[in-house]
Amino acid sequence: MQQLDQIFVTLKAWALGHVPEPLQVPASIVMSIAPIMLVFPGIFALTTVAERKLLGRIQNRLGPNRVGPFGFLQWAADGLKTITKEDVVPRNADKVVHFLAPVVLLVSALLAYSVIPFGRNMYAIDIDAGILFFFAVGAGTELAVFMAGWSSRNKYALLGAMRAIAQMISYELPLLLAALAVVMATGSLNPNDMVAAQEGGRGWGAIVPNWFVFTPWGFVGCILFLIAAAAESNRSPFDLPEAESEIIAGYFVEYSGMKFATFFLAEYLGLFVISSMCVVLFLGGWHAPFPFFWCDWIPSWAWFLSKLACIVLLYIWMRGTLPRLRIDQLMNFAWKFMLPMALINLVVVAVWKYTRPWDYFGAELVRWLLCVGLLALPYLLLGRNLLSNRKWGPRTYRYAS
Amino acid sequence: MTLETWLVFSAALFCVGLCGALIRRNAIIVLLSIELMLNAANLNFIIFWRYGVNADAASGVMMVIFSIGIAAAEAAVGLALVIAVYRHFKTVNLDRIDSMKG
Amino acid sequence: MDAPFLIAAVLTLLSAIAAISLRNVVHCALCLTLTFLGLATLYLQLGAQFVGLTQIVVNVGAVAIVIVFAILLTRSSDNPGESRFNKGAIWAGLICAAVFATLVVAINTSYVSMKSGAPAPPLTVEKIGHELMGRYVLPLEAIALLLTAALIGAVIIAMKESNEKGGGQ
Amino acid sequence: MSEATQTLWLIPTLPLLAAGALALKPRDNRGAAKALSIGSMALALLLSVRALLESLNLQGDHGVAREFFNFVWLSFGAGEAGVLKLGFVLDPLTAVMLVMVTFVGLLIFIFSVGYMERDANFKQFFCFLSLFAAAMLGLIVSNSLLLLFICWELVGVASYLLIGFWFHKPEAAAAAKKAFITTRIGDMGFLLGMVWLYAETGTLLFYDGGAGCLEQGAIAALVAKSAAGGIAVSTCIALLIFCGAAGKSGQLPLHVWLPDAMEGPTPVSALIHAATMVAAGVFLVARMFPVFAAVPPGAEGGAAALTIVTWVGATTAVFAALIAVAQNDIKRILAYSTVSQLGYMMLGIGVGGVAVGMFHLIMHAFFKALLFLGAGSVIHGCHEEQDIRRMGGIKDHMPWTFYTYAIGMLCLTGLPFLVGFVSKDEILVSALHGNTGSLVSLLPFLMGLFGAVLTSFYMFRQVFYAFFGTYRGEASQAPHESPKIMIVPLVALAAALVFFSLPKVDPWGWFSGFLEGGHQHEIPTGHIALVIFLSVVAFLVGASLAYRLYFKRGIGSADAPDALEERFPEAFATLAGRFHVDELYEASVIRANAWLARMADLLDRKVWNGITQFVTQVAVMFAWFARLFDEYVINQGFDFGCRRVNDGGRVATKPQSGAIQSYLRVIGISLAVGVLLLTWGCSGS
Repeated sequence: MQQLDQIFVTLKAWALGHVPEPLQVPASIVMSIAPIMLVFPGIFALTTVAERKLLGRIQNRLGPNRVGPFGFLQWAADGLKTITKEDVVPRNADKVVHFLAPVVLLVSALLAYSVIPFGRNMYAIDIDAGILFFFAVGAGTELAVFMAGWSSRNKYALLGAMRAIAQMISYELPLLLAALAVVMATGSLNPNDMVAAQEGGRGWGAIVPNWFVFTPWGFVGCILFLIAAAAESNRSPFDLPEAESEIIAGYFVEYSGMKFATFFLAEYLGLFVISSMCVVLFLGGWHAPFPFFWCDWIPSWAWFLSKLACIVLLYIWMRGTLPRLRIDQLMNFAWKFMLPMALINLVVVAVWKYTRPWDYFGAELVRWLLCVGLLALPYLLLGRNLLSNRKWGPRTYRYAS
Repeated sequence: MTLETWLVFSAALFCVGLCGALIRRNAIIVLLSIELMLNAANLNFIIFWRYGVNADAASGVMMVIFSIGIAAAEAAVGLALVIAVYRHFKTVNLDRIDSMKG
Repeated sequence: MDAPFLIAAVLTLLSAIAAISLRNVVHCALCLTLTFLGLATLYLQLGAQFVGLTQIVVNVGAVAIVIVFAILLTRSSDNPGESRFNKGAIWAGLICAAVFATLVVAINTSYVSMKSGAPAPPLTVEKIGHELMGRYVLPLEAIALLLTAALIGAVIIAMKESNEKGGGQ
Repeated sequence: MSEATQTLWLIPTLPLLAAGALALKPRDNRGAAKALSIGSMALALLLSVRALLESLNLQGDHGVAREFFNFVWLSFGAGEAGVLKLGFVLDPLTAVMLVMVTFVGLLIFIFSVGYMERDANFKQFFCFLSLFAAAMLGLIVSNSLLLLFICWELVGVASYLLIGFWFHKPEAAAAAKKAFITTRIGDMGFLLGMVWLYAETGTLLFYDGGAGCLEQGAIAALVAKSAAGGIAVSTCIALLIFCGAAGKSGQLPLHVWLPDAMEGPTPVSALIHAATMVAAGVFLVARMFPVFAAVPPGAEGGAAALTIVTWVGATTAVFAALIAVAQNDIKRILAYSTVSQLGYMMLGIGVGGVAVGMFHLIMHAFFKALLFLGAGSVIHGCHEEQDIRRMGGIKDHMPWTFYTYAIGMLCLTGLPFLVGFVSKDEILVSALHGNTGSLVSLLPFLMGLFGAVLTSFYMFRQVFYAFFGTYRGEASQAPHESPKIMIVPLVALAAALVFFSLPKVDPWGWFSGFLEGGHQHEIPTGHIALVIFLSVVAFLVGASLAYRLYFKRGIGSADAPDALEERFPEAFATLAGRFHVDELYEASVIRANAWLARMADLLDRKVWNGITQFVTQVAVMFAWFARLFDEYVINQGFDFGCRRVNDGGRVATKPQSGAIQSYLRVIGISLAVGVLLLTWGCSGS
């Protein structure tokens, strides 16, 4: 089983052995990057088809069913089509920025993968401040969105870009704070340390894994993280920036052909990487869920990918189920619910850590009850506040006028 | 890599920022140039931490961390001021914003 | 002088010069972002990993966006027929050159540059955290206060007049 | 000194306090006004009666009983000569005046409560009345000419306020002014006489244990000196003081204010004309009688001052009576009657001494107050109608008023054996007795007799007009009897008069004995009988004439001409026009005054103005030079300095361009320079 688990690491070491000494560093870099750049676009291709099929199922229709068996080769057809399409650039567009925008988006999405541990000993770089790197790279996304929206010289594009930036900035705070809870719990910014901290299990026969999602704060943090991640990657129900029915696909309205495909790809890569981060932070990374023997037979990267697949399917499910939010609901939700909850979650983490040394009988139960109470009460209050029926005045449009 | 090279580089960056603050009409660009100068100063802190006599002390890094925080605050307030000025004067052209002239 | 430094330094300087000289203000802001990125790589080269990443998060993720927003809010003031440089631009350039020259002279004659200590040991995030919570806890609190004040102040300054019109988010 | 003398000052003080308290009360405080003023007056009456009894007690064998109480008012120098003393005196004159004034005054106060019931300024009226009473009482009790003068002027002020009480009527305001100014002319003489007296005697106290100005030493000193023209100083002073008395008492040249003063409320008329103010002049003459009567040793004939008083009095008596014949206003008739009776009083003092004049004064006060109050009642009952032609037949409507009025009228006309007959008779007797045989010296007596005829005539005329016949006013507004509070004073006064007229009482005998200290004039019985006969004849003549003219014939309508007017239209017009004295004054005094004013104006304009103009021109010239200096030296210099400072400021503001980048440039330069200096400094060391 060990061989299967470490097959990619072994392969890389073996391949490096055949490379001349001076080229070993660049070769190592290439060999770390290349699988990421191959595997995840592949997953993207599969996901597009899967999403369309699933949405079709949810909406009681068939979805793509012409290319390949049950339409499963649809991705190839789409890819070929976009590559061969004409690249239309508006005459007034800022050509350079217009070109750079999808590139920057793609690069920043890809860069984020470098700190994710996909399996035991499987990571591109191991830096101290991995989480910080992850978010720093994510900052490029907003810039890219702005570049796309601004350079198109299109009203809808700019509107969409502004919406997207406002939304991203708003949801970046709960996202960061939710991640910070894990940072506080593990005392490290390194994703590898976080994964390591979630090894093993608890309870009778260690049946409950030590994943952070199975703690009060972790559960709340995970939910917050998933919601914020959906907003960050402009997924439904937070897809206002590219609302087709309102602003005809938002900031990439003026993109066509391969550039449009690049945007599409970058968006999905962003979704994958942020879901991967969620797996790392809350779902035990590449660890197997149960201490059963057969679980060790399955390689760690397989566990990771299956967890990732679960989250992606969850997002697809959400997209098929939930309607789009209004912009004021979106903002209120971010600032009046997500942010306070995330901050309270940090306090709960502190309480959780502080009460760890308790070892009298029933201490664990008290600890749980305390933390659940500390989270449930604000949840009820904030939720009630958010749902309270308030009158909305006529809106004034400041940016679009 | 010597200390002088780094210092000359940061001095050059600083002077570019200074130049921008001196020659441009747009208040936002001036603010942007000031950011540049601040970053040049930050770079100097890091350089001296790295090549300094007492490298063990983390004071240079600390200073930069605080400096970045302050720079962020400065940018926010500065740009808010620019927006307020724009609302008042209907321009961000610094040559026209001279009502404090003697 | 090694290649990464050269590449990053040249990129940084060139983008900085572009940031202050381009006509299009949005381009200037984007070039500034590039400068920030270049500076971040230089910090990384200098071994200040945390600072470099913070630089990206704060300056690229926040300051650049704020600047862009400000540009868009003051967009209509652009006057295409007007020079982007002000009246004393030549004098200003000379002054900048003089400042640069004096700085270079000062650097080269300074005795500080004659000696150089040992390269600093790598600074872990943990150590920075301990320093921040230990020796530097007071400045940290002060910074927190400053940021809060700046946040409120910026909102108030920018919202002041829009309040009369009914206000927005 | 008796206690009554020591507390004499309380009598004027009580009404004064009432007046002061009323002045501070709220405007609509009628109860307090009534209670305070009437109460203070009643207390004053009680004190006065006590003083009279005290004075009677003191009456001894040696002449007139007199007590005085002096005090230092202010001191302006060293020793006895450097102090000014005021004082109070209690003698028979004071005592009878006090009782008369307080009694009549009290009744008038009570009458006023009813008469002024509807007036908005009720409280104010009583305040003024109290002030008037206080001043009058102060005048009576004072032992100093100065204090007397102060009160005299206060009386003037109070009468001004009261006559002009209905100041919203222009006539009332004018009458008040007229009264005040006319009496002021007389007061001028009074003041001069007082100052002269002080200069001669060094004191103004009447009685001061031998040092007073009315006592033997002072009188002797006064008669010993003679002023220009060989007239004794005493005579001059007496005549000057008589000016004041004539002004107050409405003697001939200065009588014009008195009829006009009828514009005031009727109780005021009663108070001023009957009891008090007009009596003040007579009282003054009586008080100063020793000065008037002083005769220089070796001079032949009587006292010159008294002779003038006699003539003035007699002339006034006839003159005013003539005017009264032709008046139609019920109050105006009474007013001229008063002037006429005052002439009698002066005549009495002039020929018969203090007792004769004062007796008529006191009696006149009673019946004239009764008449005025009766007239007030009539006016009140006839709805503020004052014209007798529009009355008539009201004796049936107002019986109480009529009968009391009749008693007063009969006293005034001198129905034999009523008290008015006695007092007038005494004056005529004295006048007849005083003649020296010549026709001229007999003239005052004859004038007095003629006046009596006229008095009888005009009073009967008035009564026939007003009370008999048929009512000639508007039929819808029949007259009505006045309220009880107005009737009671009438009845009281009438009762007093009837009491005095009882044969057993013999007021004259008692009065003359009391006032003169037992010293009686010896008058031949033949004179007395003649005068009584003539008086009765005079009364009958006047009454029968009036009866024939006004009662027998009856009066047709309100607008029908007077019976006399039909016969002697021109003479009647002259009389109705009051001998055109007012017009005469208008033509002479006022015209002269206006001419003088014009001359003064011319003097001002031409002479003084010229001088002032010259001085002004000089000043303007200096100012012009100063202006030149200011403008060309100081101003320009200052402007120059300012301009230089301004220029400096402009230069200094040049760098302050407002463009921040220019400041930034300076900072850049200084940075470069600073770094260079630092570098050189370091390398140099």
